[in-house]
Amino acid sequence: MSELLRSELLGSDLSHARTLALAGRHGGLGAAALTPAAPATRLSLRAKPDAVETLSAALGISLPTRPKTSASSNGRHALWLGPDEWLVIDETEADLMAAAASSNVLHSATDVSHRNTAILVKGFGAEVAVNGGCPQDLTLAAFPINACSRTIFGKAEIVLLRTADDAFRIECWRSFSPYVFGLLSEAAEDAGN
Amino acid sequence: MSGANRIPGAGRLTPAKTARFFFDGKSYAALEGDTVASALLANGVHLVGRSFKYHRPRGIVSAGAEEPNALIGVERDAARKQPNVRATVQDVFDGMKVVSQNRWPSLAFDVGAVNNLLAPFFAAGFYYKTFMWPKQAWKHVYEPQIRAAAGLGVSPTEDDTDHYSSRYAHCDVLVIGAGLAGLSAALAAAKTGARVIICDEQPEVGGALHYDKSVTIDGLDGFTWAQATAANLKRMTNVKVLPRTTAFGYYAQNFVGLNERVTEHLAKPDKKLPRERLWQVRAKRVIIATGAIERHMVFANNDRPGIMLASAARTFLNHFGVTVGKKIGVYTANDSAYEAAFDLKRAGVTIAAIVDSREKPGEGVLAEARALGIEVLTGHGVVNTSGNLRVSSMSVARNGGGAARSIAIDALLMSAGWTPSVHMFSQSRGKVAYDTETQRFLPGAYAQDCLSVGACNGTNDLQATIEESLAAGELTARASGYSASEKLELQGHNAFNWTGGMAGAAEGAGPDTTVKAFIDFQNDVCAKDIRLAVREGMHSIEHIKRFTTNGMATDQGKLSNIHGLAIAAETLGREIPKVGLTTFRAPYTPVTFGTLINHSRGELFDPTRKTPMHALEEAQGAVFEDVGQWKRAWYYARAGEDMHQAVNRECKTVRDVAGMFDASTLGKIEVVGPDAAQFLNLIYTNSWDTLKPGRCRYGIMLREDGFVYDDGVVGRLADDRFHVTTTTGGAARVMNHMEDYLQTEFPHLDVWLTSATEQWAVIAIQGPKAREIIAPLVDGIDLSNEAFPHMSVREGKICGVPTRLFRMSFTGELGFEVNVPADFGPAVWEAIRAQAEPLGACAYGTETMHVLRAEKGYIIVGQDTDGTVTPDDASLGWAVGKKKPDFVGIRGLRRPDLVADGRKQLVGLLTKDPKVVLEEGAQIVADPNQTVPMTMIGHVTSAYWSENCGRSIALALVAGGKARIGETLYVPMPDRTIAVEVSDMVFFDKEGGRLHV
Amino acid sequence: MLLIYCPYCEEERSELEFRQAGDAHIARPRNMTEMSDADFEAFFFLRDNVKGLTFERWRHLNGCGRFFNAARDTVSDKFLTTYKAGLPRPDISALRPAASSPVGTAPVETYEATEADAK
Amino acid sequence: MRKYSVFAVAREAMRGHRGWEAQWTSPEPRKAYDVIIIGAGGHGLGTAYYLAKEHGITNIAVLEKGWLGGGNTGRNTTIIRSNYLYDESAGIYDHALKMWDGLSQDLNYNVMYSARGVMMLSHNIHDQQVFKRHIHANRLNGIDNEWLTPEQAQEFCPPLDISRSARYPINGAALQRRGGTARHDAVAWGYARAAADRGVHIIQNCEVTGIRRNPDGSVAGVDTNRGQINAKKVGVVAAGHTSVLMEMAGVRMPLVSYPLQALVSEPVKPIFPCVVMSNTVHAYISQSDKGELVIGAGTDQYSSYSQTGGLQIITHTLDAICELFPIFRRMKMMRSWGGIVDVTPDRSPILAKTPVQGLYVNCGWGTGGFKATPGSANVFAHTIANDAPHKINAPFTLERFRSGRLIDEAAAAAVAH
Ligand SMILES: Cc1cc2nc3c(=O)[nH]c(=O)nc-3n(C[C@H](O)[C@H](O)[C@H](O)COP(=O)(O)OP(=O)(O)OC[C@H]3O[C@@H](n4cnc5c(N)ncnc54)[C@H](O)[C@@H]3O)c2cc1C
Ligand SMILES: NC(=O)c1ccc[n+]([C@@H]2O[C@H](COP(=O)([O-])OP(=O)(O)OC[C@H]3O[C@@H](n4cnc5c(N)ncnc54)[C@H](O)[C@@H]3O)[C@@H](O)[C@H]2O)c1
Ligand SMILES: Cc1cc2nc3c(=O)[nH]c(=O)nc-3n(C[C@H](O)[C@H](O)[C@H](O)COP(=O)(O)O)c2cc1C
Ligand SMILES: [Zn+2]
Repeated sequence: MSELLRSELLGSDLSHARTLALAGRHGGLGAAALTPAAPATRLSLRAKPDAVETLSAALGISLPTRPKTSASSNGRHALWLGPDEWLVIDETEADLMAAAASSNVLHSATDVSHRNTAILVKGFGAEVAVNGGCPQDLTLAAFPINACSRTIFGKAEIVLLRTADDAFRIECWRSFSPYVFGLLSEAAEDAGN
Repeated sequence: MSGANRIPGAGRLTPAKTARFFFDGKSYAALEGDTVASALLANGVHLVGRSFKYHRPRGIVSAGAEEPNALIGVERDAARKQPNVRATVQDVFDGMKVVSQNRWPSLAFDVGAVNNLLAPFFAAGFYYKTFMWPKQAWKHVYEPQIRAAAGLGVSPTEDDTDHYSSRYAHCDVLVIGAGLAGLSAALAAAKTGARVIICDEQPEVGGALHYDKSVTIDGLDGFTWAQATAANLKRMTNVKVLPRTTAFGYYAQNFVGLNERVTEHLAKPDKKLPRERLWQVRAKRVIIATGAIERHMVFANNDRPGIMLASAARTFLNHFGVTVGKKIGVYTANDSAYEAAFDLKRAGVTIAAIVDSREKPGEGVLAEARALGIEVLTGHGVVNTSGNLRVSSMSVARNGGGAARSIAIDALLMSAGWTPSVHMFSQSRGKVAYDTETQRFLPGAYAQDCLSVGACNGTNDLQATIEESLAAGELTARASGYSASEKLELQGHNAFNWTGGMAGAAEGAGPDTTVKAFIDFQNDVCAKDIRLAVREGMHSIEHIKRFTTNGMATDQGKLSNIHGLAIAAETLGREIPKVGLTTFRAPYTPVTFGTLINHSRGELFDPTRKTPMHALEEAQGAVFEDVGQWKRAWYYARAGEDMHQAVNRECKTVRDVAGMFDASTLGKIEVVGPDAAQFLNLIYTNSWDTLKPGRCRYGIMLREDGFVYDDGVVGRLADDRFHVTTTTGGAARVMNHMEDYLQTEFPHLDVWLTSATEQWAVIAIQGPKAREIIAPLVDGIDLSNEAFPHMSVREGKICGVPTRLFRMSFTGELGFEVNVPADFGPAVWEAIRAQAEPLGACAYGTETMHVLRAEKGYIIVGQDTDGTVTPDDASLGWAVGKKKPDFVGIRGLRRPDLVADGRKQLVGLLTKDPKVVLEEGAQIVADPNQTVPMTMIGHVTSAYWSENCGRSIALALVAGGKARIGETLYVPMPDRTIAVEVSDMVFFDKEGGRLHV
Repeated sequence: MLLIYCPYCEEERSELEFRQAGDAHIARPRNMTEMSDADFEAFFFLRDNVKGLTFERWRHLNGCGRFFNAARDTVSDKFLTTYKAGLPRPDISALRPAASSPVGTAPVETYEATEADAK
Repeated sequence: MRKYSVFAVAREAMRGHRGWEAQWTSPEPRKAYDVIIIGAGGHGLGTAYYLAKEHGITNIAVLEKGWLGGGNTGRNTTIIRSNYLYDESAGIYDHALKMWDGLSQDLNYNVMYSARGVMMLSHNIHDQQVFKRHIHANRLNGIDNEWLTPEQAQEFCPPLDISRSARYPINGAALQRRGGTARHDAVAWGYARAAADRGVHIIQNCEVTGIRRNPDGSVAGVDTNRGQINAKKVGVVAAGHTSVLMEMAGVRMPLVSYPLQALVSEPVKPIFPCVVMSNTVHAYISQSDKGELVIGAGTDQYSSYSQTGGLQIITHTLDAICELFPIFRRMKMMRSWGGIVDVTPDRSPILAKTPVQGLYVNCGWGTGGFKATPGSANVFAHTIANDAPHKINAPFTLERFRSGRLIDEAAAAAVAH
């Protein structure tokens, strides 16, 4: 850590002193470029069907109830992970915990903003790059834009969200991110071939 | 001229595009597109290797993947040496270095060939019958000798510098094989819009059209049609055409492994390209169009260089423009070999004679032979050959005996017919059926969604092949919901339809037990060996295979299995289908380990999990240890310190001042919901109802069988929210265990689990000055002992970031565990460090943590317990709620053996000599004077030098241990016996006062 | 590598996303503490280990996270059906696929075949 | 039986090997036998052999549904060792190991037992603690097992990568020098020949489809696809199929059958001198006398009777192997296959009487019973002959799952094979 940062640390508010897991990383080639995503707030949200509507209202985004689907609006995404489970991501770093709490219905919300980190994959080879480690069928017909799924990537778990024809957001746990990034880089480099 | 045997105008290679390569150091010319085999043959080189057992000179038998003989080494550089390459499938590239194998000192003069003279001794299975006396000689003489003779090529001895890649792919139709059948099927499927992948192991599509020049499709020359069709397919966005790609394994539910060779044929591959690529394809339907493999004839000395399959000679001529000899004989039981003779004859090569074991070959081929002036000897056999390093003559005799006539030749083509390639079908668990009329195994009952078409399905007729394949393509596409707008039609024509064929020993292989009529060239298995196996009682084809090693070489019996089976059937007097086939297994052809593992090497072999503070710790001198996938700071070595000194210093510092420790790897599970406490009541032995929000408790978790599974501190944040911690190694396991019970046994509970392990960076500050260190940084939490007693949890801020602050201790000191959102971990670590260091505190690692907790008698699940320890055994009985009606493990705990007397219990051990540190894992006995085997009553689970106690300390599991406190026991080591006294488990601050300051 | 239909994700996914979790329909007794040693043994250790149709549990671990049940043939490794946890055993008689044989000839018994057929 | 020797081979070499007699015959089954052994694997054939040799019982049939030796005996990676932790395990495996050393002579069949050493790699502190525990326990039980430093490990096995930069660096190894391999087929064949020579009937292609009981519940015999065969005593030695057979007698077993895969590389000249196992990365490897690298790993995750498994098991095994031995990345896989192994909850075998009088079971060897073949067969024969266990197999009961007196090597060490 630089001396500059050190001295800054002695002041007591460190709320901006984040160390990002993939800081400074870049990878991929023309076929698929990799970029670490900016920090975001994230919620692991659990609830029964009868709470979905109220929670949706509280979060300002309608929680999807079909497998493999997601909803997005204004930088906020709700990803269906399981029949009672969503990953809610807010790219503006809004306070999702508070929003969920305001619903006053039975649910479980856990802040996982720092547990996860994300990698953005973009390029004509994005699909092939992700298929370098992910066994799912990622063709557009099977995995359309906004489709999402928790799945496996090599030896790590990821959550995959397709954001465009040629773009994916890959969420993974912090400590797995160098591995995911590394494997994705190799796969991306081969994706154009 | 790239080789004297190149025939001008023949073949499809471009004469101007030349390359040079080296074979055993000698330089040869080749053309681009040549295989090593075709290039050597072009230069008149037939001798390319030595056989496994007898070291017989061997040449090139085939022109494809089935090659048993022509195995070579290819060396790119010191690190990239490839043994056992089939010369028939390896392209030549400029500057390539090729070496022959299994010979010394040279290919032409090989000392090992003496084995050929000793061959009578080396009958199948001879080693089972000898080398038993004297007993010691096996280990010291015989086995080393046998081993030295083993193997063909030489393993690389340096790390491979090439890289490999992998891809998962999905399609509606996977077509394996791109001959006429595969291409037709792919075309029909592709036209419907279905997603199609078609692969072929060869560099270009076409299959049999490589050699069969008589074929025309829609008026186009067959090979030209194939290339045009492939080009056509490549242009379609729904199709992937993969040449040089072998389908090697057919697994459950249409999961097929493909091995694409990307750069192996290139002189200077682009470094960015992988050498090979693994495709893992999940197909809705599979079309198997793998063709057929020609069989050799089994007769005496049929293994000399220059003796090869007829279709191979035809491929060398028609595709590579190479003639395999100047005066060529043909020995066949099948019409197709005639066409090889015709093509060669038309190219100006002398055909010495066609020897046909049948009395009545096809009329068409006979007529053509007559027209071309080729002598045909029907009802004859080749009964022997001569020629040392290359065949020089064949002896021909009428079937049933008679005088043999010797005919001079320099190559001999053979064909016993065609074996449909049912490998993939059979790997799919389909059952083959024997077609008695054509004496072939064909696809019978299907087990998966696949179809066989063309030669591999036993379809001989060209037009029938086309129609069957087109139909299959359409049918399989339709199964995925695609349909054709118009019906595809193709018109094929060829010169002859092939008939005939035989399996087993031909005339001339005879019943004689000394004749070497080879079935399996690579493993030197002869017809006589099969017969011997049967004589020795091996009546199952599986026994015969294993006894003779027939079909067990790198070609996996592509040529030999059917012959072996036929000879076995004949010897046994049973029909072929009654004897049965051996099992087809993956891979179809050998696959490089590098391809199979592709990216999984080095950093990508397994995720390396590092905590948020890893880099800082590394900079502070931390040495790391592996715990599961995690790297944990083990100890922090300062200049001049060894591990021991560092740990002693850390231990002292924590107890005298304070220390900081990265505890981020501990598993964390957030348990949320109104029934959270009730759920934990069921999962843990403890009771949770009484735990107030803001307080923590140490909990133990059992498996249903009553043994300790995991432990950790659980903090209650609110009525409906718990922060559960688990061991580092147990995190994933415990989460799964809890989910399992929640979802399937207690689904009525309103509670949810979320893994929060990585949400939090955890910094433990332990020691008398812990409070002083963090106090200036913490906001909104009263840290006083009264307001925030031992085993409490508060939420607030530290350094302006949110924290879950635990007051707890795994050291026996006043302690806090600061949880902050992971990305803030490094900054907070540094901030705490800035407070801690001036006070004399230091960072400590897992080793110090282990020592300190052992001083306090705190256990580590997995070290002081294994999967056989109950809470009582571990002195944790207090944590088992006695009044609870149920919890996981409640019944298991009550089984007779778990409550029996004399169980191993965890106790402390004090060595009589305080300086002696026991070894973890050392065994304990009561009576040190016993002879081996000794009665062991326990073992040391933890042992350390305790700088704080000024002596060694240890924990141990000892039978009836608690009742032995004060007793002297013994730890026998190889060089001495260590006397120990059994003690309780707490060695430091027995009253525990330091926790509560 | 098996292909498994997750009744929650309503899609077939690769075995790599799943973990097998032992036999299905072995409910944990409510009266645990009253069980005899023999009953506990039967509950915890004894298994049918069926050659043929088996009912088993899987977890879509790296997917929706749900545990569910499956009816699978342990000889062919084919799934007959999968269904949500908590549902009773389905009637599988309707589910067995018939083997197809486009060629009319009798299959040959390789050892592998015998192995798979034997019951 | 005509004795095998170098002289016999030489004599036969002179006359085209025409004089060898069948190693075993294929008799028609009799109506009844004193003892029926179900399963002609190494354990079953060995049991018959020792019943005949040591207990004078020769009216025996070994019934085999396929071909003898075609079960796991014919498809295992042949690792032999005895450095187990618990006295009970050490007892039975070392009994076997002592018998391996002399088996060729006893059977007059070269089973190629090769004591080339089995080295188990330690990758972390936990491994080291577990291995040391084994090493000390083994020493006090009179079983060889020694700790090697990484350098010593590499000296013993030169291809080993001991660099600290490896993903899972090696911090030592446990070596049992008496451990090694044997030729799997020869073990089955040697026992078959020796048993047949003593009058045992080995009946192949004879599948047991039922177990018959007398009115008093005791065993009466078996039904087979070749008819009913009676016997007073029946021993089930059917490895992966134990549950299926025991169910015929109404006995539910604590077993699950899993596919276990293995593979061989193309043959190469000697490069790998010993057996190496790593539990942390899940793989093991040796080189056969013919030159192939013989490689294995853990089971597939689901129960199955199909003798096949998934590609991912193979790829994961090989990535572990290549991590330990990067020089092998250019080697090629030549064949892969699977077997069906029956696994008990405590990963230890069951060799015992059963609740049915006259019915005995030898099973649960899981992924590691080849090494026990002679010892297991020997004490199981004793158990059948005396209707009482030998003291070596006395702890390996069925009842232990009721009492909780498990012999859980896996729990103590997470080590198999
Ligand atoms: C891939 C693999 C690798 C292994 N590696 C090792 C290793 O390295 N070291 C080691 O020690 N062990 C290893 N093992 C385990 C070892 O192979 C077995 O534990 C051991 O061979 C079991 O021998 P067995 O004689 O009991 O069984 P088997 O050899 O399986 O014999 C049982 C026989 O019973 C027959 N049978 C079944 N049902 C019936 C019936 N109804 N009627 C008639 N007959 C029937 C079967 O056909 C079979 O022939 C491995 C196993 C596998 C599959
Ligand atoms: N004249 C006759 O009577 C007669 C009889 C039978 C066959 N034939 C000829 O045989 C051909 C039959 O066509 P076909 O398409 O059935 O067979 P084919 O031999 O032409 O094609 C099979 C293709 O499959 C490939 N292949 C095999 N196994 C593979 C694997 N595992 N992975 C990848 N590729 C693999 C081969 O390389 C080959 O290119 C026709 O061209 C015809 O001329 C002729
Ligand atoms: C130790 C060992 C070595 C083997 N070596 C070879 C070999 O060199 N070549 C070969 O084709 N198969 C080899 N096999 C595998 C067998 O061919 C066969 O696959 C195995 O016995 C399982 O039988 P199955 O495939 O018929 O089901 C070997 C098997 C074992 C157990
Ligand atoms: Zn799911």
